[in-house]
Amino acid sequence: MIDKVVASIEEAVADIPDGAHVMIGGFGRAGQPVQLIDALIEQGASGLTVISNNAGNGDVGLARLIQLGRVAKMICSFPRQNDSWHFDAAYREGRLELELVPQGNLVERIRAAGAGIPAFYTPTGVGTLLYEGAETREFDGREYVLVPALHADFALVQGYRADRLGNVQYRKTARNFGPPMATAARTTIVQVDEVVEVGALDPEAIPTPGIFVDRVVPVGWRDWTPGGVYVGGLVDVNGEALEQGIDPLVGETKATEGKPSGTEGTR
Amino acid sequence: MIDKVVASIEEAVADIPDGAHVMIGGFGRAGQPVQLIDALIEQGASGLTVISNNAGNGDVGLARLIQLGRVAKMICSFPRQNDSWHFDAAYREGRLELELVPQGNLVERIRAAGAGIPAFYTPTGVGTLLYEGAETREFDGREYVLVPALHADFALVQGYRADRLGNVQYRKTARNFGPPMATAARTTIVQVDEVVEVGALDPEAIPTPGIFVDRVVPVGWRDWTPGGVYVGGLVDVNGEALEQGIDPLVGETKATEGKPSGTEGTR
Amino acid sequence: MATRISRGEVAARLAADIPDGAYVNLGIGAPTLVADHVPPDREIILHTENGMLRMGPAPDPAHVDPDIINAGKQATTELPGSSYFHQAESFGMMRGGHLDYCVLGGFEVSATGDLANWSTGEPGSIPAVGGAMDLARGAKQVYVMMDLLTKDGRPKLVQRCDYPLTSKGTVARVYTDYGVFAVTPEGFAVLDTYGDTTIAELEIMLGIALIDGRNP
Amino acid sequence: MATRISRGEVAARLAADIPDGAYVNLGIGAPTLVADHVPPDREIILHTENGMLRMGPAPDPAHVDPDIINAGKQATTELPGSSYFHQAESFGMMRGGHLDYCVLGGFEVSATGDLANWSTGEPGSIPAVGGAMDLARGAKQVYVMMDLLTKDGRPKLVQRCDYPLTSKGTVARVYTDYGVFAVTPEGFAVLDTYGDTTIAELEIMLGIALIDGRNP
Repeated sequence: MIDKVVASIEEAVADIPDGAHVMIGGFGRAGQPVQLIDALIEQGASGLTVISNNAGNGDVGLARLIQLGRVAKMICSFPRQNDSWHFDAAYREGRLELELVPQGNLVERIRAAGAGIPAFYTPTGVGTLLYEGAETREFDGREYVLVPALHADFALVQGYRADRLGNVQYRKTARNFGPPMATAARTTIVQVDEVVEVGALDPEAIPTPGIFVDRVVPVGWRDWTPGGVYVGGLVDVNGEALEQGIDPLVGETKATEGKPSGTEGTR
Repeated sequence: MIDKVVASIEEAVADIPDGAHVMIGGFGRAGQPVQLIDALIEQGASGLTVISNNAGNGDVGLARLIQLGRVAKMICSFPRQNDSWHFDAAYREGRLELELVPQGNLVERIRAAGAGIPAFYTPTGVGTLLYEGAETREFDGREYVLVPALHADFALVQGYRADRLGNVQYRKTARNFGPPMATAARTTIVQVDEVVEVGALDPEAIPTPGIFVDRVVPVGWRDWTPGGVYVGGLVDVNGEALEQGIDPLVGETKATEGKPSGTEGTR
Repeated sequence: MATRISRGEVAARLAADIPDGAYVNLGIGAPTLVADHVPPDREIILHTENGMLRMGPAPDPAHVDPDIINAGKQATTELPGSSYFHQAESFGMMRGGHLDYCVLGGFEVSATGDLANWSTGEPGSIPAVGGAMDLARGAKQVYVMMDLLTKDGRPKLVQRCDYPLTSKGTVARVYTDYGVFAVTPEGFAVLDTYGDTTIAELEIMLGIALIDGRNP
Repeated sequence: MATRISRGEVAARLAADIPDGAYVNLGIGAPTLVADHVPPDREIILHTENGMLRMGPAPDPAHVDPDIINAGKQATTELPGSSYFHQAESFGMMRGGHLDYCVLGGFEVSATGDLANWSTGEPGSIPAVGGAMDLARGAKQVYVMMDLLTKDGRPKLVQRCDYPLTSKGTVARVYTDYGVFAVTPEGFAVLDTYGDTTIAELEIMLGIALIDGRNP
């Protein structure tokens, strides 16, 4: 019997070796596999090449992994954020290599890897310094640049629900990089809020069929969806608990005042 | 207010001109936009280039369009079927040009057109006579062939449910070519069993978001899903009414005995 | 003295030019203001490149859902008729030419429609591009919304961009606090001015020749 | 005289070599028989390239659903845990190397693993390829299930294919009515024979040298 559910998050990431290429899902906070990243921090692998849209926030998760000197190279589209000080420091001090890729080319290269396309032509970035010296070609009078597929050894993905066969559903815009990354890694590890019975997921609504998934690890409900039902007024946009709560009638809080918002300057 | 629902199937296809490139969805019978094809037959456009996985069955639909001499060229992966006599005759008599494309390359070329990729490398068909003289290239020691995107002027697609915004859901394996074709045509026309209220479709389960759809035309329920609920024992695999009905306890019928099955010899 | 309008007024001016039924991506920052100025009789579908169509307005703080964010990583909402999809599908929509309009901020726009908006090229700055290059190349109509001048008075409409390019020759129009400009084969054409501003005044501000493209 | 087994026995022999948990695409025709012979203690996930994973058995005639068909355009069924997806996703699964096994029919297989199974090259015949080239190039292990000889006695295991190729050098094994063969750098190795068939007998039938790859 197929059972991709692993007992613990430690076990899920145990075999990621030094020097591995690791895709990490998420766009900003949404879809970030927070528990898997924390487990990777504990696990100790270093010299990693990380493929992720952003380069971490604050002092946790991917930012912490960078702070600890475990990331040798970042392949991403938007490392600059208000609270990405650990990436900034490592980059400025030359402790970390950066490959900057426009977001659409990044995800299409990931999708190509998963779909067995070794390279494709794209219009994005033609004539910019990101593709200086790159191979270009005209089709129907427009210029395009040839870009290669982007593979990884491991993908760390945040799903919402999954079954033991590895069928995964996501929640809202947290879907973002999950489905393409799940196809592009040799080993795909998905954390989910809940593991459900086989047959409980609508077969018409499975963005990541089990064929792409190697391991599923349940991490419990998100703070804002206890028991699988969304509850407002509990967290801010970064998923952090509101300190003072909110009066739902007034709809105001001072909990996040003065904090770096993490919501600006991302492009 | 956006309202992509058109009143009649005649209106839906009225502006398809002679010489148009027309994608027609479906794999075998499943997902074939039967009513749209019939409307195109009535409408009269000729000199068409048709992009579709198969080349029609029996004396109806795409086969009828070919019989009437309205198709100048077929781009498809599998024109040969037990009951594809009109294609066979037109092809043998040189009345119709054929571009034979492996199924995966066909759909990936369609997907590329919809996604703004002008050309990509594929492993499929390398070293076969379908790609004799084609441009090839090695990546990591394996050989690949460069293939171009495949666009169309119109796409005719069979959906199951849609709303006035053009969000479309499909049913089971009838999904097949619908989503990629919907992205690859200048004008995408979708026939559906039912038009539903905006908000009635689960936003997590919309294979074709409205941005890809220009026209929606309701054609009523399929024979085997009256009122939107599947009922067994009414039709054969080609969707044709069983002549004698079935004893559900025995599960046998003689209705299709002696007919060409349409279910073999498709690869 | 040329007449200057507020950022909200620029947003309203731009929103007025977007037709009913259009699919639109609003870049982060000032362009998001356009959503607040869509005329009430028009239905505009907003695309956010992190994976959603028919994005709604910002939620009140009591209904923030961290799983529903926009490209600026701010909380947003879904509406009836919204749909979710993954990043490859979302950028396929852009690259494949399915978006009718995108509205981007800009550092510079050149007379040939080049856009610079992702890097000032300053040494030591952290490079970051996100989806800007995809949007600037992918949408059917690329509109830029920006101030006409920098804070220290330098023109942002230029003959040739000094900053690193985001895209080459793809900008159709520029909506600014001093006027609306179209990129034409002959250079910038003025589509609109405010108050009694003259084209001659704008030419002096910018130091380049302008075409009069206003309706007579 | 070499021992010949039935098509169902060949299917059972092949099914025994597919491990628990494998993702498998069965080509139309004889390969579909493999599904009926999966050992009961194994869970095998069947892929059908028209857009479904975890395909079930054929329905009884009273429960035919024309919207659930397999690649052979026959009625099939869904199971708990099935999923539906469109053609580009389905062929991405194949091309991207996610399928563990595919089992295809064949006209000829060469000693270098070339497969010919889509065209006899006869003049006047209607060419058709479907998904055969994608499967033959995409799956991790390409197994061919076919008779060893044509109806008129010609070998289908050959030094070099005469028919137009489906794929070059991708076949791993061939399961036939007279034995099981692996493609190796040195040519065909016999993995299994039936009854008291000798390798020498097979060499005479085929007219080519064979390697003994049987477990001692």
